[in-house]
Amino acid sequence: MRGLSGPRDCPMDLTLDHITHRYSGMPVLQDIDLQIPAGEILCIVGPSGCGKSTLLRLIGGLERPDEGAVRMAGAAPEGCLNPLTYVFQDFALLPWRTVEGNISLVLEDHGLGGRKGEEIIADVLARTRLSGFRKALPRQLSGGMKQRVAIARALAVNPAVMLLDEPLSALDAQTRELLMDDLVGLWTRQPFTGVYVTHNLAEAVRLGHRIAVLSRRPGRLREVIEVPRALEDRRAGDPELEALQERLWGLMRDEAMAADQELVDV
Amino acid sequence: MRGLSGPRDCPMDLTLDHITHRYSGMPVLQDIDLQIPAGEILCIVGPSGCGKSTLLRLIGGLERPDEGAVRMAGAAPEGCLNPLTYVFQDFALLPWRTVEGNISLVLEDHGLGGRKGEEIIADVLARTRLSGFRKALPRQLSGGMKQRVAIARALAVNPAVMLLDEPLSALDAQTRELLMDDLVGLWTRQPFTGVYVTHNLAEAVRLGHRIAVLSRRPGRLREVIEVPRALEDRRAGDPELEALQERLWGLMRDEAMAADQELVDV
Amino acid sequence: ANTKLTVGALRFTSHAASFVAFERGYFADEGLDVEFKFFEAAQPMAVAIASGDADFGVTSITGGLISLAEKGAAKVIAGALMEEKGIDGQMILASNEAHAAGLTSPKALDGKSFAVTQAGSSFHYMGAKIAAAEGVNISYKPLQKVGAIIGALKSGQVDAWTIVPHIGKALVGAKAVSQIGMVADYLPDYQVTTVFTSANNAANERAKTEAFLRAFSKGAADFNAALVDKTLDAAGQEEMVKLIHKYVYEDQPYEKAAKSIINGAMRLNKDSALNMGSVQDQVDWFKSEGLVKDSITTEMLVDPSYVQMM
Amino acid sequence: MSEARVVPFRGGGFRPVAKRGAGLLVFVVLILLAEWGTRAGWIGNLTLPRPSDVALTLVDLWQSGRLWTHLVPSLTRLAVGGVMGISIGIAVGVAIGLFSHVRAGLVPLVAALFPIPKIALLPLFVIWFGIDEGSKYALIAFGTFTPTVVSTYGAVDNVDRTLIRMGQSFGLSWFSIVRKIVLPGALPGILSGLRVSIAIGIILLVAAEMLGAEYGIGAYILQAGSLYDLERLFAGVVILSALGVLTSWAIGLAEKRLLRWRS
Amino acid sequence: MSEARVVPFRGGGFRPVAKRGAGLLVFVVLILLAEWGTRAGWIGNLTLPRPSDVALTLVDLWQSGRLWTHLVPSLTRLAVGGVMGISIGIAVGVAIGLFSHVRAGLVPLVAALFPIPKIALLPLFVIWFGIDEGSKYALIAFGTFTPTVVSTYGAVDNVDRTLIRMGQSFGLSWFSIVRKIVLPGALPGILSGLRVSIAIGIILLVAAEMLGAEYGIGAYILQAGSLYDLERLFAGVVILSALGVLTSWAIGLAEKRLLRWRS
Ligand SMILES: Nc1ncnc2c1ncn2[C@@H]1O[C@H](COP(=O)(O)OP(=O)(O)OP(=O)(O)O)[C@@H](O)[C@H]1O
Ligand SMILES: Nc1ncnc2c1ncn2[C@@H]1O[C@H](COP(=O)(O)OP(=O)(O)OP(=O)(O)O)[C@@H](O)[C@H]1O
Ligand SMILES: [Mg+2]
Ligand SMILES: [Mg+2]
Repeated sequence: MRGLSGPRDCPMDLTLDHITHRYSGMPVLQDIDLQIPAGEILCIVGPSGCGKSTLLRLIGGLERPDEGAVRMAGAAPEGCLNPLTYVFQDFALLPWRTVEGNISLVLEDHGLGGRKGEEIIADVLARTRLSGFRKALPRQLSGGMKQRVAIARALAVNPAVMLLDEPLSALDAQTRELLMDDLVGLWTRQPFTGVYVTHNLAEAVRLGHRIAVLSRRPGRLREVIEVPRALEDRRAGDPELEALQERLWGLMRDEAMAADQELVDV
Repeated sequence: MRGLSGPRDCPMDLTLDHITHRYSGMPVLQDIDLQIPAGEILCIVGPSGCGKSTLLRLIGGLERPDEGAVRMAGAAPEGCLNPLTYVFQDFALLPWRTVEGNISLVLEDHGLGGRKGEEIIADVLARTRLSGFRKALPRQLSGGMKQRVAIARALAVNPAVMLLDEPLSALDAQTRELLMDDLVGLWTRQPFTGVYVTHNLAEAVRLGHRIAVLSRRPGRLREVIEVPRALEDRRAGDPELEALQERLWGLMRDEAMAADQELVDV
Repeated sequence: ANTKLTVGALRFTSHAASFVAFERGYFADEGLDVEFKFFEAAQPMAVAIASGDADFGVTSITGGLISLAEKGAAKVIAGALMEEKGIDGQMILASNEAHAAGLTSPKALDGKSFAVTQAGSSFHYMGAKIAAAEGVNISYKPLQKVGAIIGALKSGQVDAWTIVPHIGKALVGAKAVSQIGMVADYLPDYQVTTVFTSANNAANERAKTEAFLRAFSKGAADFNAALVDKTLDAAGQEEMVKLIHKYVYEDQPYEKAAKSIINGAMRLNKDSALNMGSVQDQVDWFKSEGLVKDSITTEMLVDPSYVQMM
Repeated sequence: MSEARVVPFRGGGFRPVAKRGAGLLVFVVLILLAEWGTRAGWIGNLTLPRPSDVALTLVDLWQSGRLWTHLVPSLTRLAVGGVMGISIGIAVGVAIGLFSHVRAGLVPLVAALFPIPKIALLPLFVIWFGIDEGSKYALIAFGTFTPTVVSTYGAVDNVDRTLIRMGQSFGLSWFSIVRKIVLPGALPGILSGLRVSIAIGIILLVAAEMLGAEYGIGAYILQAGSLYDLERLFAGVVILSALGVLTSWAIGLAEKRLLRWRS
Repeated sequence: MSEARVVPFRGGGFRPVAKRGAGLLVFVVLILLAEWGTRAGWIGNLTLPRPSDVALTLVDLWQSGRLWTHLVPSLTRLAVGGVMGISIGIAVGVAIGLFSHVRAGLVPLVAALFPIPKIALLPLFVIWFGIDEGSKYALIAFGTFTPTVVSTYGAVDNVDRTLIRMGQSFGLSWFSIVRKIVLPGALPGILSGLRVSIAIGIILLVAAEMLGAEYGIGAYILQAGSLYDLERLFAGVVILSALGVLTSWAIGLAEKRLLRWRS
């Protein structure tokens, strides 16, 4: 059977090697050095506009770094159609395709249109508890369901690394809570490698094995923090995690405030 | 000097009297009975689509209830231009007016265009720490700053009651944190009456004196919970508040999940 | 097999020669298989000859025709209709309003508006010639279509116009407009319409072109005999009118149409001879008005090898 | 505490809805007014034709079969010319939307072609395409081409770029992205542009039939106009207007079918 | 561990940008081609005029002062007719956007008027407004009216309703809401609609000058067409095209000034 990249069986690691990036001269990321080991979720937090999304785009090859390079080492898992796979903040579902059509979209180009594709679709829909919504159109779904479809689509290509750019920040607080549980459940049943960008420190301490803190623009790596406890054992109100979250907020508060007060001058 | 409605000096209370509302036959709110005493913030939480925004529109007179009535008793505070004043989720700033223009918009119709208006604008901008951004256009501001402008605008009419519909849910988590502090600060310096609709239980236990929990659509009042501790004494990680938040989530979790999985059928 | 030919025509009595030649089989006798293509104004016909959509056309000399001839696309090869003293020719008309206000003769045209279809049309030429002869200034109103001009003249939107008699007499008869003169008084022997074809036909299809002109001339002779010289008896006349009615005023009852057709008969050139003097005068006028290039000559316009030049 | 007042209502409004039938009423009233005026004489017979006479003319057109004599050639011209102009327009518009070089080269050209009056080019078209159907097709094709190009590349520009980035991030081929993301995403904009293009095509029928058309609604109108025959003129205009409303309705139907996925 | 590969780049593209100058290049190349063709003879002199001759004609028009003889009346007609049609169109469009009854009554009427070819109405306009300037103003006014109405009420419909609810929630008067929220909010849509309306106005110049105009760019073009004088025909078309590009540029300038608040 197809399996997601586990920490042992399929070690594909990513290395960010002195990444620096500029947009029309303005430095956005400066000298980022990071290691993303297989089977772990790395959260990236930082104030608005510090280059988190840019960093994720660089990792996935959607943007070319001005300096440095992103390297992948090791083999992609068996049956992997797309080693580096994104989940986007705004879901990025094709509104004219049904749930299953949105998933088959990423299989068709690999000649997986037929029964093989059917199997994969059924599998990922079951894992995201969407089996009853196969024929629904995106407009009929709530935000939480849409993001579940996007996650199912990402799972369908059996990625080596999942790149998640604030996947929950377009959802309301309650749905966010529900989806965090889902993500933890997915990882627990079948661990995957993930890079998870977020503004939300609660999410970071809940989902990250490690948390990378970026400074304000130009984003530099300020700190990488290990989160104690296994993912499945973390509970809301856990004093150790609360303390970690407080510590992170202490690290970032002033910069967040400064970033918020910045004028977008045009 | 103009003063916001405090609990003692300007007691204007709102009473919701058996409110029932339908949209083209579909019941949205059923038999809501609520009391909103002066000087307190009432939070309203409930699953998606349960009618929270509708309820707020009914309170503010933007919608007419099918049955029942919203009554106000007592006098509005001195210098009050608009007793029931909204703060919207998407800020609702006029993009073609500067920060001060957006505030003067709500004064002009009351003949406060001149020096008197200038004074009010300077006052509310100072209170929301926006004095340096008078001439900025909305497009130059971050989301958090925009919502601060909207709050300043609401303060400018010296309302008897502030009606806030998920004022922080369009903001990122860090900005949300900053603005919660701001709101607590504003209330502490000069207490106001507020109805605060949110999905976010952390916000509710942080900002509400009481929390009204609605059921799924058709929204009924399930419970009204008193929050212990004064607003200014609440801290993240406070075990009592954490417990309250857990209890609220326990009350709502199943309904939130059911609401999320609902198909919007067209 | 017969040679296929497309002949452009207006639904005017002045085009009768083609209709007669067709109906009486003169074209067929020459081995020509003719098909008519009808136009609403002279100028598009010239373009159609140039584009090869029509082989022969009969129409007045317009600025457009001269321009196309200059570009080597069209050639005048024969004459068709001509003003002749003693035969009712084109009339000068005024609107009833203008007439009531004193426009009773071409002398009073000064400052009046004069309808033309388009700049560089034969109406423009006639108007200019009349104005020059009377020493008056007139302004030209281009109205694109004969029908539009009639409407404008009836409702007094324009003051004056010239037109062939089969239309003019009907209008005057209905008291819709007033007649104030005759074109022939200003332009004696005016070569009103000519036969023209593409330069290619004129130069390289000699047999075909000559055959066409022979049949055409025969038709013209029949027409002249029946309706201009009236050498035929009443039955012969009626037969001719009936033939023409198939093409002209077809939407009107025969009695009404017959009157207009008989009234409007003007001399068609015998043997399709061409009045070079008149042609020269027209070309000169177009040049003097700046409507066509100065470099143009009558040699560019006319191929004199087919018919007799007057 | 003083007595309680009910919160006053201050919402509503600013959301006008088209009511079915009201439009019809306006038409009926206008027609009745014109009928009354022309009968009573306070509208002169040169100003407006009597609506009942226009109706009779239409009925007569229908019964005599001349309606089809005129309608069939016009519809053919509209269909052939429209299909040519619109399909080439969509192709060029998509190319402008996709390729920088095409955009750089063609956008200014299209902008310069847009304000050229098509009637002005009639004599030229006759030489280029012949006086028969060719020039008529070409005129309508040219007239529908420019607005289609503009609306199509606008529609391609408006396709959500995050969807395209998504396609790239899943390693879809360029061709797959165009076929499965760009084209369906541009469809709403293209369809709504079609409305305008077809309306322009109908308007151009008259211009197209100015040269050498004996039959056709445009020719019928032109002839009526030059004869100041107001009944026939209005009858022709009514037919074109009905044609326009009909095609717009058909596009609305196509939108409902093809764009069911829109909320 | 196996050797590390660099992540391949797979983004970019699908964001064509108009490069200045490239458009100019296309024009220059096309003109040079036409020049070469007409000189070498593989483009017949009936098919296209020589571009240099067109340029000479334009220079001559300018030097002889006849450019102004033709341009001034045309611009006057465009200005008077356009201002009438556009201002009434904006007023009607705003009314349709604000009032249910107006919308119900007028939208179908406007939809029916839209596909009516303006040339068809020319004879009627001559009767109604006289053969002089009146009918020309009316034709251009009528032609610019319908597209302006459609774009204006679309723009009013697109004004963010939450801004209007905000105005109501602060107790602003109806008139204040219209003046301070609805109209500024509709301005971008109205301005971009103006582009189309003015282009249509320019196109209609030729139709307007078909009846009874001695001077005017449209009359000049028509005359050139009837004389089959391709140099002058193209010179006239170039002038109209330049006029269109110029007004479009002016509106772009107005947008930059008035809509500075847009991102
Ligand atoms: N394509 C681009 N062209 C030019 N500048 C860009 C581009 N994308 C991002 N930027 C700029 O680069 C900076 C970093 O952007 P980025 O989106 O990576 O930040 P972020 O950390 O994801 O912000 P947020 O928290 O708001 O999502 C910002 O100042 C942004 O304006
Ligand atoms: N103007 C309207 N017309 C018809 N139905 C409406 C209207 N406004 C809201 N509804 C419906 O009424 C129900 C309640 O809507 P409301 O916006 O009050 O819910 P809510 O609790 O604010 O939801 P959310 O948490 O998503 O903000 C929903 O089912 C919604 O679809
Ligand atoms: Mg980002
Ligand atoms: Mg809501």
